[in-house]
Amino acid sequence: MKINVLAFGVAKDIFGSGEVSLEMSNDATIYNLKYLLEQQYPRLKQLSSYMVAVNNEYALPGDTIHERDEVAIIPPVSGG
Amino acid sequence: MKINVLAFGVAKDIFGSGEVSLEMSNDATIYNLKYLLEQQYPRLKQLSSYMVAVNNEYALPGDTIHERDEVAIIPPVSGG
Amino acid sequence: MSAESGGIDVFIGTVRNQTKGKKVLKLDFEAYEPMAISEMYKIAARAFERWPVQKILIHHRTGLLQVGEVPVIIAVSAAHRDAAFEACRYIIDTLKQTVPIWKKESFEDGDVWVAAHP
Amino acid sequence: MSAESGGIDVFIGTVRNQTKGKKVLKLDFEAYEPMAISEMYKIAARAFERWPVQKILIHHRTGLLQVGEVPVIIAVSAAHRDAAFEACRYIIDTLKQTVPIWKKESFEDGDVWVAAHP
Repeated sequence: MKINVLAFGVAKDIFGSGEVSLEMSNDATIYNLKYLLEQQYPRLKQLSSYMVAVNNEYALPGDTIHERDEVAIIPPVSGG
Repeated sequence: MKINVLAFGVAKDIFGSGEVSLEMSNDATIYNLKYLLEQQYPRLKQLSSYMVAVNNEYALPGDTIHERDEVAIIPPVSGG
Repeated sequence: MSAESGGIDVFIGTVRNQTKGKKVLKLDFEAYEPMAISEMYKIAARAFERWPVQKILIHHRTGLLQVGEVPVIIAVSAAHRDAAFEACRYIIDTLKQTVPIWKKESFEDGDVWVAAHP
Repeated sequence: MSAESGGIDVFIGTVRNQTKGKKVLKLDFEAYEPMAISEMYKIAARAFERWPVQKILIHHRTGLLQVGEVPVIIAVSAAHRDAAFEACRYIIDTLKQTVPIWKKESFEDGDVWVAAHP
Protein backbone atom coordinates (compact mmCIF):
# COMPACT_ATOMS: atom_id res chain seq x y z
CA MET A 1 0.00 0.00 0.00
CA LYS A 2 1.01 3.61 -0.48
CA ILE A 3 1.22 5.71 2.71
CA ASN A 4 1.44 9.50 2.66
CA VAL A 5 3.34 10.90 5.61
CA LEU A 6 2.86 14.50 6.77
CA ALA A 7 5.85 16.29 8.27
CA PHE A 8 6.01 19.31 10.57
CA GLY A 9 8.67 21.48 12.17
CA VAL A 10 12.18 20.16 11.79
CA ALA A 11 10.87 16.99 10.09
CA LYS A 12 9.59 19.09 7.22
CA ASP A 13 13.11 20.52 6.81
CA ILE A 14 14.60 17.01 6.89
CA PHE A 15 12.15 15.63 4.30
CA GLY A 16 12.47 18.80 2.23
CA SER A 17 8.66 18.72 1.98
CA GLY A 18 5.51 18.76 4.10
CA GLU A 19 4.44 15.36 2.73
CA VAL A 20 6.28 12.27 1.47
CA SER A 21 5.01 8.99 0.00
CA LEU A 22 6.14 5.50 1.07
CA GLU A 23 5.38 2.07 -0.31
CA MET A 24 4.74 -0.35 2.60
CA SER A 25 3.34 -3.84 3.13
CA ASN A 26 -0.26 -4.09 4.31
CA ASP A 27 0.58 -5.16 7.87
CA ALA A 28 3.18 -2.43 8.44
CA THR A 29 3.60 -1.05 11.95
CA ILE A 30 4.76 2.32 13.25
CA TYR A 31 8.04 0.61 14.05
CA ASN A 32 8.43 -0.43 10.37
CA LEU A 33 7.54 3.07 9.23
CA LYS A 34 10.16 4.70 11.46
CA TYR A 35 12.78 2.23 10.24
CA LEU A 36 12.00 2.96 6.58
CA LEU A 37 11.99 6.72 7.10
CA GLU A 38 15.28 6.64 9.01
CA GLN A 39 16.84 4.69 6.12
CA GLN A 40 15.72 7.31 3.65
CA TYR A 41 16.25 10.36 5.91
CA PRO A 42 19.11 9.53 8.32
CA ARG A 43 18.93 13.01 9.92
CA LEU A 44 15.70 11.85 11.62
CA LYS A 45 17.91 9.81 13.98
CA GLN A 46 19.61 13.00 15.16
CA LEU A 47 16.37 14.34 16.66
CA SER A 48 16.08 14.20 20.44
CA SER A 49 12.96 12.07 19.79
CA TYR A 50 9.93 11.98 17.55
CA MET A 51 6.46 10.49 17.62
CA VAL A 52 4.13 9.29 14.90
CA ALA A 53 0.46 10.23 14.85
CA VAL A 54 -2.19 8.23 13.05
CA ASN A 55 -5.50 9.93 12.36
CA ASN A 56 -4.68 12.76 14.81
CA GLU A 57 -3.76 10.43 17.71
CA TYR A 58 -0.31 9.57 19.03
CA ALA A 59 0.47 5.98 17.94
CA LEU A 60 2.52 3.27 19.68
CA PRO A 61 5.39 1.40 17.93
CA GLY A 62 3.32 -1.80 17.56
CA ASP A 63 0.25 -0.10 16.07
CA THR A 64 -0.61 -1.14 12.51
CA ILE A 65 -1.01 1.38 9.71
CA HIS A 66 -3.92 1.02 7.29
CA GLU A 67 -4.38 2.39 3.82
CA ARG A 68 -5.79 5.93 3.80
CA ASP A 69 -4.73 6.53 7.44
CA GLU A 70 -3.50 10.09 8.01
CA VAL A 71 0.05 9.55 9.21
CA ALA A 72 2.19 12.39 10.58
CA ILE A 73 5.71 12.75 11.97
CA ILE A 74 5.66 14.71 15.25
CA PRO A 75 9.09 16.03 16.28
CA PRO A 76 9.44 17.28 19.89
CA VAL A 77 6.66 19.84 20.34
CA SER A 78 7.47 23.36 21.53
CA GLY A 79 4.24 25.31 21.65
CA GLY A 80 3.23 27.71 24.42
CA MET B 1 -4.28 61.08 76.67
CA LYS B 2 -7.18 61.00 74.23
CA ILE B 3 -7.04 58.27 71.60
CA ASN B 4 -9.22 58.27 68.52
CA VAL B 5 -10.04 54.78 67.28
CA LEU B 6 -11.10 54.16 63.69
CA ALA B 7 -13.53 51.31 63.05
CA PHE B 8 -14.24 49.35 59.87
CA GLY B 9 -16.59 46.62 58.74
CA VAL B 10 -18.58 45.01 61.52
CA ALA B 11 -16.68 47.07 64.14
CA LYS B 12 -18.18 50.22 62.67
CA ASP B 13 -21.64 48.70 63.15
CA ILE B 14 -20.79 47.75 66.75
CA PHE B 15 -19.45 51.22 67.61
CA GLY B 16 -22.31 52.86 65.72
CA SER B 17 -19.64 55.11 64.17
CA GLY B 18 -16.48 55.02 62.09
CA GLU B 19 -14.51 56.70 64.89
CA VAL B 20 -14.73 56.71 68.70
CA SER B 21 -12.70 58.56 71.31
CA LEU B 22 -11.17 56.97 74.43
CA GLU B 23 -9.38 58.48 77.42
CA MET B 24 -6.34 56.34 78.28
CA SER B 25 -3.22 56.57 80.44
CA ASN B 26 0.03 57.53 78.69
CA ASP B 27 1.61 54.07 78.89
CA ALA B 28 -1.47 52.25 77.56
CA THR B 29 -0.95 49.08 75.53
CA ILE B 30 -3.00 47.42 72.80
CA TYR B 31 -4.07 44.95 75.45
CA ASN B 32 -5.42 47.79 77.63
CA LEU B 33 -7.20 49.33 74.64
CA LYS B 34 -8.95 46.07 73.74
CA TYR B 35 -10.04 45.61 77.36
CA LEU B 36 -11.50 49.11 77.52
CA LEU B 37 -13.30 48.77 74.19
CA GLU B 38 -14.74 45.38 75.13
CA GLN B 39 -16.11 46.91 78.37
CA GLN B 40 -17.84 49.65 76.41
CA TYR B 41 -18.83 47.52 73.39
CA PRO B 42 -19.33 43.92 74.61
CA ARG B 43 -20.37 42.77 71.10
CA LEU B 44 -16.68 43.07 70.13
CA LYS B 45 -16.10 39.85 72.11
CA GLN B 46 -18.50 37.99 69.82
CA LEU B 47 -16.25 38.52 66.79
CA SER B 48 -14.27 35.49 65.61
CA SER B 49 -11.20 37.68 66.24
CA TYR B 50 -9.99 41.22 65.64
CA MET B 51 -6.66 43.00 65.36
CA VAL B 52 -5.57 46.52 66.18
CA ALA B 53 -3.48 48.56 63.76
CA VAL B 54 -1.31 51.49 64.84
CA ASN B 55 -0.17 53.89 62.10
CA ASN B 56 -1.18 51.44 59.36
CA GLU B 57 0.69 48.47 60.84
CA TYR B 58 -0.71 45.47 62.69
CA ALA B 59 0.17 45.90 66.41
CA LEU B 60 0.95 43.26 69.07
CA PRO B 61 -0.86 43.12 72.44
CA GLY B 62 2.17 44.50 74.33
CA ASP B 63 2.78 47.46 71.99
CA THR B 64 2.36 50.89 73.57
CA ILE B 65 0.04 53.51 72.11
CA HIS B 66 1.20 57.10 71.86
CA GLU B 67 -0.75 60.31 71.56
CA ARG B 68 -1.63 61.16 67.95
CA ASP B 69 -1.10 57.54 66.82
CA GLU B 70 -3.64 56.46 64.21
CA VAL B 71 -5.36 53.52 65.88
CA ALA B 72 -7.80 51.27 64.01
CA ILE B 73 -9.87 48.20 64.83
CA ILE B 74 -9.43 45.50 62.17
CA PRO B 75 -12.13 42.81 62.26
CA PRO B 76 -11.45 39.62 60.26
CA VAL B 77 -10.64 40.79 56.74
CA SER B 78 -12.58 39.43 53.77
CA GLY B 79 -11.26 41.12 50.64
CA GLY B 80 -10.56 39.44 47.35
CA MET C 1 4.84 43.52 30.47
CA SER C 2 8.47 43.85 29.41
CA ALA C 3 10.49 42.33 26.56
CA GLU C 4 12.15 39.95 29.06
CA SER C 5 8.75 38.60 30.08
CA GLY C 6 7.90 35.03 29.09
CA GLY C 7 4.55 34.78 30.81
CA ILE C 8 1.91 36.61 32.80
CA ASP C 9 -0.44 34.98 35.27
CA VAL C 10 -3.59 36.96 35.96
CA PHE C 11 -6.11 36.18 38.67
CA ILE C 12 -9.52 37.82 38.27
CA GLY C 13 -11.86 37.54 41.25
CA THR C 14 -15.55 37.75 40.45
CA VAL C 15 -18.64 38.23 42.59
CA ARG C 16 -20.39 34.89 42.80
CA ASN C 17 -24.19 34.60 42.82
CA GLN C 18 -24.26 32.42 45.94
CA THR C 19 -22.52 31.66 49.24
CA LYS C 20 -23.15 28.23 50.80
CA GLY C 21 -26.27 27.89 48.67
CA LYS C 22 -27.74 31.28 49.61
CA LYS C 23 -28.43 33.71 46.79
CA VAL C 24 -26.15 36.78 46.92
CA LEU C 25 -27.79 39.98 45.66
CA LYS C 26 -24.74 42.25 45.83
CA LEU C 27 -21.53 42.88 47.73
CA ASP C 28 -20.29 46.00 49.47
CA PHE C 29 -16.52 46.34 49.96
CA GLU C 30 -15.02 48.69 52.52
CA ALA C 31 -11.29 49.35 52.87
CA TYR C 32 -9.04 51.02 55.43
CA GLU C 33 -7.43 52.56 52.42
CA PRO C 34 -3.97 53.81 53.49
CA MET C 35 -3.27 50.60 55.39
CA ALA C 36 -4.70 48.43 52.59
CA ILE C 37 -2.33 50.07 50.11
CA SER C 38 0.60 49.72 52.50
CA GLU C 39 -0.19 46.00 53.04
CA MET C 40 -0.45 45.46 49.27
CA TYR C 41 3.01 47.01 48.81
CA LYS C 42 4.35 44.68 51.52
CA ILE C 43 2.88 41.62 49.79
CA ALA C 44 4.38 42.70 46.45
CA ALA C 45 7.77 43.31 48.10
CA ARG C 46 7.71 39.82 49.64
CA ALA C 47 6.77 38.29 46.28
CA PHE C 48 9.69 40.10 44.60
CA GLU C 49 12.01 38.69 47.30
CA ARG C 50 10.76 35.11 46.93
CA TRP C 51 10.33 34.71 43.15
CA PRO C 52 12.17 35.98 40.07
CA VAL C 53 9.19 38.03 38.90
CA GLN C 54 9.30 41.20 36.85
CA LYS C 55 6.10 43.18 37.34
CA ILE C 56 3.23 42.91 39.80
CA LEU C 57 -0.19 44.51 39.62
CA ILE C 58 -2.63 44.37 42.56
CA HIS C 59 -6.02 45.99 42.08
CA HIS C 60 -9.02 45.96 44.46
CA ARG C 61 -12.28 47.78 44.10
CA THR C 62 -14.35 49.19 46.95
CA GLY C 63 -18.02 50.07 47.18
CA LEU C 64 -21.05 48.29 45.81
CA LEU C 65 -20.53 45.43 43.31
CA GLN C 66 -23.08 43.32 41.48
CA VAL C 67 -22.86 39.59 40.68
CA GLY C 68 -20.28 39.04 37.91
CA GLU C 69 -18.34 42.21 38.66
CA VAL C 70 -14.63 42.06 39.43
CA PRO C 71 -13.48 43.11 42.92
CA VAL C 72 -9.87 41.98 42.56
CA ILE C 73 -7.23 41.55 39.85
CA ILE C 74 -3.68 40.27 40.42
CA ALA C 75 -1.21 40.12 37.53
CA VAL C 76 2.39 38.90 37.69
CA SER C 77 4.86 38.75 34.83
CA ALA C 78 8.05 36.71 34.87
CA ALA C 79 10.62 35.27 32.49
CA HIS C 80 9.32 31.77 33.36
CA ARG C 81 5.78 30.72 34.13
CA ASP C 82 6.49 28.83 37.39
CA ALA C 83 7.41 32.06 39.15
CA ALA C 84 4.42 33.92 37.70
CA PHE C 85 1.93 31.23 38.83
CA GLU C 86 3.42 30.80 42.30
CA ALA C 87 3.74 34.52 43.04
CA CYS C 88 0.20 35.23 41.77
CA ARG C 89 -1.21 32.50 43.99
CA TYR C 90 0.79 33.76 46.97
CA ILE C 91 -0.40 37.32 46.45
CA ILE C 92 -4.13 36.53 46.29
CA ASP C 93 -3.88 34.09 49.23
CA THR C 94 -2.01 36.62 51.37
CA LEU C 95 -4.22 39.54 50.32
CA LYS C 96 -7.22 37.64 51.62
CA GLN C 97 -5.49 37.15 54.97
CA THR C 98 -3.85 40.50 55.67
CA VAL C 99 -5.20 43.39 53.60
CA PRO C 100 -7.79 45.42 55.58
CA ILE C 101 -10.73 45.15 53.22
CA TRP C 102 -14.15 43.92 54.31
CA LYS C 103 -16.97 42.44 52.33
CA LYS C 104 -20.63 42.69 53.27
CA GLU C 105 -22.86 40.20 51.49
CA SER C 106 -26.48 41.16 50.86
CA PHE C 107 -28.92 38.26 50.88
CA GLU C 108 -32.69 38.36 50.47
CA ASP C 109 -33.03 38.21 54.29
CA GLY C 110 -30.36 40.74 55.24
CA ASP C 111 -26.69 41.73 55.21
CA VAL C 112 -23.70 39.87 56.70
CA TRP C 113 -20.08 41.00 57.16
CA VAL C 114 -18.15 38.00 55.83
CA ALA C 115 -15.98 36.08 58.35
CA ALA C 116 -16.82 38.49 61.17
CA HIS C 117 -18.46 35.92 63.44
CA PRO C 118 -17.49 32.33 64.28
CA MET D 1 -17.52 33.71 32.95
CA SER D 2 -20.78 32.63 34.57
CA ALA D 3 -22.69 33.92 37.58
CA GLU D 4 -21.47 30.90 39.61
CA SER D 5 -17.87 31.87 38.94
CA GLY D 6 -15.76 33.09 41.87
CA GLY D 7 -12.46 33.45 40.06
CA ILE D 8 -10.68 33.22 36.74
CA ASP D 9 -7.02 32.37 36.32
CA VAL D 10 -5.52 33.53 33.05
CA PHE D 11 -2.08 32.58 31.75
CA ILE D 12 -0.71 34.77 28.97
CA GLY D 13 2.43 33.51 27.29
CA THR D 14 4.60 36.16 25.67
CA VAL D 15 7.52 36.02 23.24
CA ARG D 16 10.66 36.72 25.21
CA ASN D 17 13.55 38.74 23.74
CA GLN D 18 16.15 36.10 24.59
CA THR D 19 16.77 32.37 25.01
CA LYS D 20 19.77 31.33 27.13
CA GLY D 21 21.26 34.78 26.67
CA LYS D 22 20.89 34.86 22.86
CA LYS D 23 18.81 37.66 21.36
CA VAL D 24 15.58 36.38 19.78
CA LEU D 25 14.46 38.39 16.74
CA LYS D 26 11.12 36.65 16.13
CA LEU D 27 9.32 33.33 16.45
CA ASP D 28 7.53 31.27 13.86
CA PHE D 29 4.86 28.83 15.09
CA GLU D 30 3.66 25.92 13.00
CA ALA D 31 0.79 23.61 14.03
CA TYR D 32 -0.59 20.29 12.85
CA GLU D 33 -3.90 21.99 13.19
CA PRO D 34 -6.59 19.25 13.36
CA MET D 35 -4.50 17.21 15.81
CA ALA D 36 -3.55 20.30 17.84
CA ILE D 37 -7.22 21.15 18.27
CA SER D 38 -8.07 17.56 19.16
CA GLU D 39 -5.25 17.45 21.77
CA MET D 40 -6.46 20.77 23.26
CA TYR D 41 -9.97 19.31 23.64
CA LYS D 42 -8.45 16.27 25.38
CA ILE D 43 -6.52 18.46 27.81
CA ALA D 44 -9.64 20.48 28.59
CA ALA D 45 -11.67 17.29 29.10
CA ARG D 46 -9.06 15.95 31.53
CA ALA D 47 -9.06 19.27 33.43
CA PHE D 48 -12.87 19.15 33.71
CA GLU D 49 -12.57 15.60 35.12
CA ARG D 50 -9.92 16.51 37.69
CA TRP D 51 -11.06 19.92 38.98
CA PRO D 52 -14.44 21.55 39.63
CA VAL D 53 -13.92 24.19 36.96
CA GLN D 54 -16.63 25.91 34.96
CA LYS D 55 -15.18 27.24 31.72
CA ILE D 56 -11.90 26.71 29.93
CA LEU D 57 -10.39 28.73 27.09
CA ILE D 58 -7.26 27.56 25.23
CA HIS D 59 -5.92 29.82 22.51
CA HIS D 60 -2.72 29.42 20.47
CA ARG D 61 -1.53 31.51 17.58
CA THR D 62 0.45 30.25 14.61
CA GLY D 63 2.70 32.06 12.15
CA LEU D 64 5.20 34.81 12.71
CA LEU D 65 5.28 36.56 16.12
CA GLN D 66 7.44 39.44 17.30
CA VAL D 67 8.96 39.93 20.79
CA GLY D 68 6.19 40.87 23.23
CA GLU D 69 3.40 39.26 21.22
CA VAL D 70 1.18 36.60 22.76
CA PRO D 71 1.34 33.05 21.32
CA VAL D 72 -0.79 31.41 24.01
CA ILE D 73 -3.65 32.27 26.37
CA ILE D 74 -5.26 29.87 28.85
CA ALA D 75 -8.23 30.97 30.97
CA VAL D 76 -10.07 28.89 33.55
CA SER D 77 -13.04 29.96 35.64
CA ALA D 78 -14.19 28.17 38.78
CA ALA D 79 -16.31 28.76 41.84
CA HIS D 80 -13.12 28.65 43.95
CA ARG D 81 -9.68 29.90 43.01
CA ASP D 82 -7.71 26.75 43.94
CA ALA D 83 -9.32 24.82 41.09
CA ALA D 84 -8.83 27.70 38.64
CA PHE D 85 -5.10 28.03 39.46
CA GLU D 86 -4.39 24.29 39.43
CA ALA D 87 -6.29 23.57 36.23
CA CYS D 88 -4.72 26.54 34.43
CA ARG D 89 -1.25 25.39 35.43
CA TYR D 90 -2.03 21.82 34.36
CA ILE D 91 -3.33 22.96 30.98
CA ILE D 92 -0.30 25.08 30.03
CA ASP D 93 2.14 22.42 31.31
CA THR D 94 0.38 19.66 29.36
CA LEU D 95 -0.09 21.78 26.24
CA LYS D 96 3.67 22.27 26.09
CA GLN D 97 4.17 18.49 26.26
CA THR D 98 1.50 17.09 23.97
CA VAL D 99 0.00 19.62 21.55
CA PRO D 100 1.62 19.37 18.09
CA ILE D 101 2.82 22.94 17.71
CA TRP D 102 6.42 23.82 16.88
CA LYS D 103 8.35 26.99 17.46
CA LYS D 104 11.25 28.17 15.33
CA GLU D 105 13.40 30.83 16.97
CA SER D 106 15.20 33.33 14.74
CA PHE D 107 18.53 34.55 16.07
CA GLU D 108 20.99 36.93 14.44
CA ASP D 109 22.99 33.88 13.27
CA GLY D 110 20.14 31.69 12.03
CA ASP D 111 16.96 29.80 12.84
CA VAL D 112 16.48 26.88 15.28
CA TRP D 113 13.49 24.56 15.81
CA VAL D 114 13.15 24.60 19.60
CA ALA D 115 13.74 21.26 21.42
CA ALA D 116 14.30 19.38 18.15
CA HIS D 117 17.86 18.31 18.88
CA PRO D 118 19.50 17.01 22.08
